[in-house]
Amino acid sequence: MRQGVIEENAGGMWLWLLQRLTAVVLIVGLAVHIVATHVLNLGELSYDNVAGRLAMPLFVVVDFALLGAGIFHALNGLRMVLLDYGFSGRSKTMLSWGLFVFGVAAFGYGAWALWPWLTA
Amino acid sequence: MSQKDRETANVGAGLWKGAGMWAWLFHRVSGVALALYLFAHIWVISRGAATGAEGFNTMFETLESPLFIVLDLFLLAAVVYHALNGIRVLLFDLGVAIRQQKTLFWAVIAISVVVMAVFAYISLSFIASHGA
Amino acid sequence: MPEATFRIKRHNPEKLDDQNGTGDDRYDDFTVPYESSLTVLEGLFYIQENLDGSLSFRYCCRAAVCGSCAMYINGTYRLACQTNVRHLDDGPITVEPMPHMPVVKDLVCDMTDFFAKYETVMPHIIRNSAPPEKEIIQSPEDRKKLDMPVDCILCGSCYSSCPSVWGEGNYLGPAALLKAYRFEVDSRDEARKERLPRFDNERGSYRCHTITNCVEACPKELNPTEAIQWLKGAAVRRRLLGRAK
Amino acid sequence: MIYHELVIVGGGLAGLRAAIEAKKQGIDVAIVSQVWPGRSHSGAAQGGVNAALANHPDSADDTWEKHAFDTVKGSDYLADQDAVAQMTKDAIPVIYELDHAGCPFSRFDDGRIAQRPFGGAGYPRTCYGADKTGHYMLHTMVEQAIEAGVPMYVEWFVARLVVDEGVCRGVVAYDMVGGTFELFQAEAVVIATGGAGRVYSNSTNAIISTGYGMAMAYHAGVALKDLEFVQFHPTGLLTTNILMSEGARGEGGYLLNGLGERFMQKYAPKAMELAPRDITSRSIQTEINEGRGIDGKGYVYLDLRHLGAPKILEKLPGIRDLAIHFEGVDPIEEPIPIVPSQHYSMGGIDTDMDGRTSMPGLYAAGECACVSVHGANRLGGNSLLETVVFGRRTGAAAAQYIDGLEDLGGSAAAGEEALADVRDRVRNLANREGGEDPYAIRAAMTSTMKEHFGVFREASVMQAGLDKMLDLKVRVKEAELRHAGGVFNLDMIRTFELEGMVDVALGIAAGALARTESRGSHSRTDFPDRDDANWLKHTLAFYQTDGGPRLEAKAVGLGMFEPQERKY
Ligand SMILES: Cc1cc2nc3c(=O)[nH]c(=O)nc-3n(C[C@H](O)[C@H](O)[C@H](O)COP(=O)(O)OP(=O)(O)OC[C@H]3O[C@@H](n4cnc5c(N)ncnc54)[C@H](O)[C@@H]3O)c2cc1C
Ligand code: HEM
Ligand code: SF4
Ligand code: F3S
Ligand code: FES
Repeated sequence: MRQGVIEENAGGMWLWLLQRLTAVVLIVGLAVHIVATHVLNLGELSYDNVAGRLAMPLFVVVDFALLGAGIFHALNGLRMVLLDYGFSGRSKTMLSWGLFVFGVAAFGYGAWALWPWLTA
Repeated sequence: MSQKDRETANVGAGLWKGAGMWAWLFHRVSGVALALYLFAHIWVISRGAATGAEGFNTMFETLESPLFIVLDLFLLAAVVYHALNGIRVLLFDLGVAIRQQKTLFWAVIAISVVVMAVFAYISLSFIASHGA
Repeated sequence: MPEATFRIKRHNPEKLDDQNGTGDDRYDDFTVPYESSLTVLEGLFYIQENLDGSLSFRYCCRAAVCGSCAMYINGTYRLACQTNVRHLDDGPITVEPMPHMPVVKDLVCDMTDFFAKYETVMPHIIRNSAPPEKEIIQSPEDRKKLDMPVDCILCGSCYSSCPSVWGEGNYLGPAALLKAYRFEVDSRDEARKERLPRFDNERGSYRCHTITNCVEACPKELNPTEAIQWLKGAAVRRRLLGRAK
Repeated sequence: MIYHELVIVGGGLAGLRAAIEAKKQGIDVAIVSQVWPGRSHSGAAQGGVNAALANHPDSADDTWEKHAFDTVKGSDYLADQDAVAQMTKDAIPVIYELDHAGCPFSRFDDGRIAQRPFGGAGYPRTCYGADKTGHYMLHTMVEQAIEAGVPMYVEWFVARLVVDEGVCRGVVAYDMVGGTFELFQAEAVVIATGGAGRVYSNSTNAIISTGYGMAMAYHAGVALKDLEFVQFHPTGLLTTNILMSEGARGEGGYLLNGLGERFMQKYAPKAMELAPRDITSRSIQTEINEGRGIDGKGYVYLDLRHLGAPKILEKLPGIRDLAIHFEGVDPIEEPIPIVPSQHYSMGGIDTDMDGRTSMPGLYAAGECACVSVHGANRLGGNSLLETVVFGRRTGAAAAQYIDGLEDLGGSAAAGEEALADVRDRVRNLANREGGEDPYAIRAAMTSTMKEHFGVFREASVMQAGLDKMLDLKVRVKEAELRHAGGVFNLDMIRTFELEGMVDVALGIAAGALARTESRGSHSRTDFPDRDDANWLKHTLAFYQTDGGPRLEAKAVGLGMFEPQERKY
């Protein structure tokens, strides 16, 4: 195979490893999230209940972790899917950067949305 | 493969006999669905946040309508399957049980079905008690 | 005398330019009589000798060690020489080239990419120190680690079965990665940085989604998935934990 | 036209080793092979490769001289002793070299290369990798050739040599995938095309072991040596003749007749099942002929059951798989039905110790060559050794020859002529209407060789066989090609091969009929004794367009060991 192909695709270990690590975070985090939302009767879904929960330190940590891990896992997951269908060279670079920028923006937006609850 | 090669290549429908293909396909589809949902979720929640308490509660009302509860169930199915199969994949990553992949796949399906049945029961009784 | 019907997928590259441009693709039925036992390869020879001299297929050892005759028989990867028609279901025996591979002619696939990728992973031992006067000592336990990967006959079944290969022309595929593994686990191999980048990249081990079609397909019952996962782990151990190997 | 300084025909162990050596010497060398080199017949070798490493506890005082003695004795004194000495001496570094190249030999507990006993050897000196030694060695060698950067023309069938005024200057080959004939110009050519087992219908050899490479040299006027010596392996599977390695007996397997006796007691009381192949095959054949086969039929049992499952699974996993897949018998539970089967061609292209033939620029190595290190009977484990030892020497000698040439390039005219000749041949084959069916000829030839030139030979039977072969030679000239298409044309390749096979088979037949003695694998019921006074000499066969070959004699290289009676 062309040497170029190898160089162009160097690394990958970090993304692979992070996909696994975020999966573990997600599975733990989602468990807490779902149990808290639907099983433990913290009450019906309502502004007050949610607000109260969101302000608890445990949930702050869980929610931020879920947000970050979820965004990474989802976007890197999408990238994995797309890479299987012929993204290479320039299109691959653009895809990676596009997703990165989108991810940062989504995290910022999500964090901005979570922020008021902390201070509320 | 060139376009011409692709046309002449043999398709090999028999490959779908293996559980691995389905496990992967479902994982992929559920993963992409979840990814799209996640961003919808972030957007909805934060919009709710932006509109304050009142808007938030109207949003919850919509979300508690039967339509959304059924959609929720699909979402949950995706999460449950993706998570369980994710664990299956993580086991392979550790070199564990690769030869048992078929058994594990059916275990994933079985557990997903059980979990879904429980949730479906809860949700349907929720719909029933709240009326449509 | 019992008979077997062979339903063979045909393709003729010299007819690619005809009106329909498909290379005269079709299935041909042949009836092959036999005495007590008949392998698919023997059946193909019977057809080539007696019924249709234009039939093309690969062969060599006829003893399941050379990897020439991997084909798609009744929807399963098999070595034609190792497959006895008595062990197949009744009804016609469908013989097709390996799926998702370019076809040269009839049952012969184009293996160019397959071998090019195999060569990419530096499929040879790498030593940095001077060799000893006699053999390099290797314990039976260390030798045991080679048992699985050295049995690969490079037949291409796994490669043809892997969806990651179908989608992405540059993915090394299970066979090449299994080869990389074969040398990486060899206690005599001293590669540190040389081979690592060849498989530890986004067209290498990380393109594998543990679909395990390769494990199901391998006629030698090898486990490329295990090898690939080991390689991913090896990269982590080396890059992150600084292990020499 | 394609140019390389050195063209190696054949990518088996011998061809690969020669190519690597020439490359090391800075020669522009390329391999041209009918199959991807890693698919060559060498990969089918199971049992192992001999070298006096003295790793086995029972072989601490083994030396290359003892290895040489066993080889010469095994050859029934027909081997050239200087060549044997060279091979057994080189064996040791060659095995270490293979180990350093990564060949996955099995190991003893102390981490050294494991060795097992083999037929006809005084010491356990056969190095092995489970029962897949050839596969391991072949892949190691392919890997070395790839690393060395040897270009390989894969799936190119070489159809003939280019000879310019008595000097070999290249080959004409059929590009199977491209569908055309091309001319390779070269300064020298090495033929490494393997054995000719497929001239027999009951062969353990790969389907491509047709001896066509031998025939190419033969047709170009180079002599074939000692063709009459054909090895019959004692243990081929009953229905397919697929080999059950000698390693199975090396690990302790028994041979049982219909009465349940270990009949080797009668024939080789000391060596028992580990007598040399010729003796063991004759013993089995005698049991069968005298009605003591299993149920009185034409086979006996190879019994491994007493070895136990763990040993079979560890040491003979490949044998077990083959028996299960091809005979439907699991050796852990049942004895394996076996028959003696054609296995190896001791004879071949007449070469010296450096692979040189009588034609300048033409070299040969491996099973297609006859150096001769196997004489009248090859010991198991010596032919893998031969391929690497003489492959290396041949590559070096060819490189040296090329270095010594004054003006490179050769004449294009001879090449174009050869190319045109091959194209004519194809056209003639294709245009013939109502000609002979090549596959009927092939079937008649292989069964004639099996019936008339088998384990036991006798004048009247052989004469009848020779007559049939002469008739087939006439018929093959009338063979008709039914398919003249370009790409991957098996019909054409197999018909080409057939023309060569008939001539090689005729060489075997003529040599066997002429040699009025019994020696090694050549066992005549009408001349049961070895006759050193008249026959301690090689047979050289020269091709003649019509009829059988012209035979000549060549002296045997003696010196180290005096001929003595062979007893085991
Ligand atoms: C079943 C079996 C088991 C054996 N086990 C042992 C053993 O345990 N120990 C041992 O020492 N020996 C063993 N032998 C013998 C040994 O394997 C062979 O003698 C040896 O491998 C021959 O190697 P080679 O390189 O000469 O030829 P091969 O490996 O036969 O290679 C021939 C090459 O020539 C090419 N070729 C042929 N014709 C053409 C053409 N016309 N054009 C282009 N290319 C061509 C082929 O593609 C191939 O690459 C065994 C043999 C058999 C049959
Ligand atoms: C709940 C716990 C989860 C676990 C254990 C998990 C696990 C995994 C694993 C191991 C992979 C890699 C699969 C591969 O390499 O082929 C993966 C892929 C993926 N995941 Fe998750 N995941 C989880 C949740 C999520 C969530 C919440 C999303 C979406 C927001 C998501 C989206 C994806 C996507 C898009 C892929 C790529 C799919 C593919 O390559 O085919 N996952 N997941
Ligand atoms: S791993 Fe198995 S399927 Fe793949 S090439 Fe090797 S032998 Fe064939
Ligand atoms: S089928 Fe392909 S994706 Fe991986 S597990 Fe096998 S290489
Ligand atoms: S012909 Fe060699 S594997 Fe089938």
